[in-house]
Amino acid sequence: MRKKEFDSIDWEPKIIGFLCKWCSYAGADLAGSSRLIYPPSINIIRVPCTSRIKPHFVVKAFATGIDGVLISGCHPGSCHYVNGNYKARRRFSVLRRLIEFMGIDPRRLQMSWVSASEGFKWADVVRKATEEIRQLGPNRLFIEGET
Amino acid sequence: MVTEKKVIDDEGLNQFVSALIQHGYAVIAPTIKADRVFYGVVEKGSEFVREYSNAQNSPKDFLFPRMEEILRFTDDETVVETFPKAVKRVFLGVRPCDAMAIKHLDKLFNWDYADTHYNKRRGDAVLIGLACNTPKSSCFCTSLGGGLGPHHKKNVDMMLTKLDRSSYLIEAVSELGEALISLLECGVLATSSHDEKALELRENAEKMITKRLNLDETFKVMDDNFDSAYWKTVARKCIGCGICTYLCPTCHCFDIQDEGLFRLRFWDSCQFALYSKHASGHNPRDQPHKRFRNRVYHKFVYFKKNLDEALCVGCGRCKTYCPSKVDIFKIVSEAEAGISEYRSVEIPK
Amino acid sequence: MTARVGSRVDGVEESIYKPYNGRIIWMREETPDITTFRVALEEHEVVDSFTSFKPGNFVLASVIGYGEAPFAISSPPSQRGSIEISVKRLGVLTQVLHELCVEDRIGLRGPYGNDFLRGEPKGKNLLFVAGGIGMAPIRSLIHHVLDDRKSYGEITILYGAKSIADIPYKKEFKRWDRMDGVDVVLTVDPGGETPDWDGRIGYVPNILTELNTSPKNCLAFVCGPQIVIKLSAQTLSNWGFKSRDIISTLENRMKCGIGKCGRCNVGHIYVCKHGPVFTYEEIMKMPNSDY
Amino acid sequence: MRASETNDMTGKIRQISRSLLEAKEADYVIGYELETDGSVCPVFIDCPEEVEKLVWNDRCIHNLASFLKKTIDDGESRVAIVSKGCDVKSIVALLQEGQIVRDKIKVLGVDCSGQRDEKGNLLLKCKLCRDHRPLLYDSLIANERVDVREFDVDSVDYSEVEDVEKMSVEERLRFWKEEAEKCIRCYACREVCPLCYCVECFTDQNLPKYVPSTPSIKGNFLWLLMRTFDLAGRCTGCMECDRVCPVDIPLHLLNRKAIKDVATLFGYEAGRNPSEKPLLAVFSEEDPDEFIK
Repeated sequence: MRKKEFDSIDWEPKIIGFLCKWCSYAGADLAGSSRLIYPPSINIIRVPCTSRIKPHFVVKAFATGIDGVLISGCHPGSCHYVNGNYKARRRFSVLRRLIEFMGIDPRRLQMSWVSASEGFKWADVVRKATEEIRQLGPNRLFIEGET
Repeated sequence: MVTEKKVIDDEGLNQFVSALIQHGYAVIAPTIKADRVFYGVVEKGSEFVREYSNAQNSPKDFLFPRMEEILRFTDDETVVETFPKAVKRVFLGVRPCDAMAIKHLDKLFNWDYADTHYNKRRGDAVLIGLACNTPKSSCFCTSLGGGLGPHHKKNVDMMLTKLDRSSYLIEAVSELGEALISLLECGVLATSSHDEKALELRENAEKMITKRLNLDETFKVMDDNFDSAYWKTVARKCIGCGICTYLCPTCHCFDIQDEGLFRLRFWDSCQFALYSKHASGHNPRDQPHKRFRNRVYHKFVYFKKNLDEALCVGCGRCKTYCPSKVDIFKIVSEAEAGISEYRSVEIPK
Repeated sequence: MTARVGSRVDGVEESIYKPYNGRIIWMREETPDITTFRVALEEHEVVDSFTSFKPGNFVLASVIGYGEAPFAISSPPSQRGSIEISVKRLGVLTQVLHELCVEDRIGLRGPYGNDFLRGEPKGKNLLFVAGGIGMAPIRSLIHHVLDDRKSYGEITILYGAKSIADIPYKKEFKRWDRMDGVDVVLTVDPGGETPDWDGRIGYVPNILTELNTSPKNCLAFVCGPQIVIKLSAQTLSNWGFKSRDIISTLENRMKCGIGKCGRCNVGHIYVCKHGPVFTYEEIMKMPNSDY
Repeated sequence: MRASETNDMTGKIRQISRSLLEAKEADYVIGYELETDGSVCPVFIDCPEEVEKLVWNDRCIHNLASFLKKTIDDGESRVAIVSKGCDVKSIVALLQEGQIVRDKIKVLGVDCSGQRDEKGNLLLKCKLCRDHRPLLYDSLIANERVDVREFDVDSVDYSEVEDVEKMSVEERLRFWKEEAEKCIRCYACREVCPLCYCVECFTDQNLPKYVPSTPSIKGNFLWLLMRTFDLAGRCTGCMECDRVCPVDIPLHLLNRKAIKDVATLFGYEAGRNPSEKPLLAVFSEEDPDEFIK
């Protein structure tokens, strides 16, 4: 994947969104059906629950050049599997500090609680995340072919 | 072949190194890195460490590197070979055991098929040996056959022997060495007294190596007792990492994988389970002791059967850097007693 | 340019790991997870030297970016100009191979290893026992034998698969069965049959015990999962087959195919260089806890 | 450690081991054996006669708990194991994760006043150690000269980790990419770790492939990152990975960073209490979530 030189205005970050299918995916669907405008930088992967997301997925995304990862699930207390989001919260708060320690800007990994009725909040979360990651610039962790 | 011999001092050696660099040679010699001795490229003679038993790595790191790109695929799917850049290199300060290890690698990488990547890196390399006057307690090179010993010169192009605090006997061994010795401006022609001193140093160096191993007898004992419980028992201490195989100067196993548009060859170790796992899931060496046994047998039985040389040079690196200090000499030399002791005992769990 | 084919020790500026550019000219989906590819070579000058293989040899097929793996050649040497490999979907590379289509490129390296003809099958009765994907090398040998049918005696083919859908080369089995002097026995593992299945039901080694082929002037070729080889070889030797006349292949993990990368060893034998075809006599001499 | 201390502790260990082996309460004893150059290495003692090999001095660095899970794959054999305070924390962590059966393991706890490397200076893990007396044992080899007072929790010194945290993000990335470049993927850090017992490590999987298995900078960087995450909330800081690394990558910085985070975020410490559930297997409503929008 060739990386062109960018200035931060017109460059569109590439963000992977892991959305839990019960709440956030439905919220994103609602945002779509109510014609809300938000940046097309997000590529959504539907998961049964945020606790299904293995931290290795997040790290693999960064390895393949993705600029940001957004994990979104049900609000604490309303998880379809009762405590999935609590476990994910604990898991990714540890991961976030670890990638920060090793030199990956923690703002590239974001997490949010969006319920099925919060279409507006979803659009807002994506807008804010895209803006923040755009400031960070493209993911230049590894130069291709650097052995 | 008249082998010209000279005696030079430390300064002469430094001058020799800078002369080599001026003539376009990259000089690789043992240097201090993070207070350990490693083979590395040196810019000037003083970086070449002369008081050490053996470096942690070996010339294998430069002839058969830990990872190299062997093929590159261009966008229109044509295959482009990536050969190492031809660079004139001198390996300075190669211990006789590492030199014998290079000879084993030459043999393996040209067994029927010529490994061009290895040959290109090996072809232009000049080996300047450094005799061992104070072998370590873990060395046992004298029992590995092929005349190998602390002052063995057969596998190098030139040989350095440290006679006393600051004078070295330097002699050309091969034609390549002959050509290079002319670069030595200073230094005095060696006399017979220097030769006697060198011979005396050689004798007591060989005496310092107390570990003895009868190679043929060990070969026979091991060849007949592959399934003995002895191997499971001695392997318990081994944690199954790859340090011994990666730091061993003769271990040559590798893996080839594609990453992006590159086909990469990199070190692999028979101590890892994936090394011999079939696509069907069956793994002939699924248990740690089978993998441990495979490394010991490859060095003392298999390589001997295929290329009639033992694949160990007795440098002691695998014991020195092993997390559990597994001593291959102890295991192999005590194999006969150990195996007979286990013939009666039921295999321990 | 003859040194190109797996260059021997002659220092030609040719990396032995460089694959030739093969192009898929024909594909057939044998079973849901086995597909046969016919690959032709683009470098015309090496075509005849490359395709002068013998049944039992293998090639290392590779797809750019996904790696390389060894596959037995399943087409007969008489099919000039191209080779066929049957690929079972198991890992990364085989998954990608199954997604290729005609005209796509496959890298080929080889042919490596020894062949079945070292057992001198000429003028003898032949018994083929195969299980699963082990049929691929055996198919090459059967076609080779049938190309010159009269110089061989009675032929018996016993093949077993997990289920009916998993039986590859169905048309060829039917064609072979109709030939005179050729007896084909197909079997599926218990539970893999359907009501209208007319073949046998049972594991290959068990069905083999019922065949009772006479060992006189007969060679047996056994190929398939390790358990099939072990049990069938025992049954055959009980019938009086000399262990020299039972020929099999060992399927170890291989990377270089030329005896350098060190992983396919059984004892001191490198399966890629000294094999993959071994007589049962040789296999018995190998350390049995190492394969 | 004075000679008198080593002799009587060695004597006690031998005496207890001999009684265990003779009474068939343990199939074998894992302990330390003297090497020619004064250092020690692990040894497996099968029969009472071999007990004389066992020794205790201030060079017993290895964490023998790493042999518990891997070489004993059948789970039936009863093992006696000589363990210092830090080793026992690994045993407790294995108990927390239900990997070993408590009554199959006979822990010979040893009071430890700190181990020394071949140059004679105290190991880093011993300077930071708060477990001079093992917190769990079947028989204790006591040593009055070792102060076994209980330390207070927040006096732990994370200064080394804080130095790296003070760097900027770019400096840290460059620092860890330089360290990653040295790695030769010998996996000694994985094989020596008592808590790395997965049947198939994530770096060996290829469907899907998370981390490149080639020793490239990218592959090694991700290997270091994910290895640390997989041990977060489980690593007890025995720093064996740091000791065995042939290219001296400061792995303890990574693991102790995880230990520090886990302590500040959740007030949890691995290997403290055998009945406590592992950190990432459970949750609490009051977990911090300031970074979640």
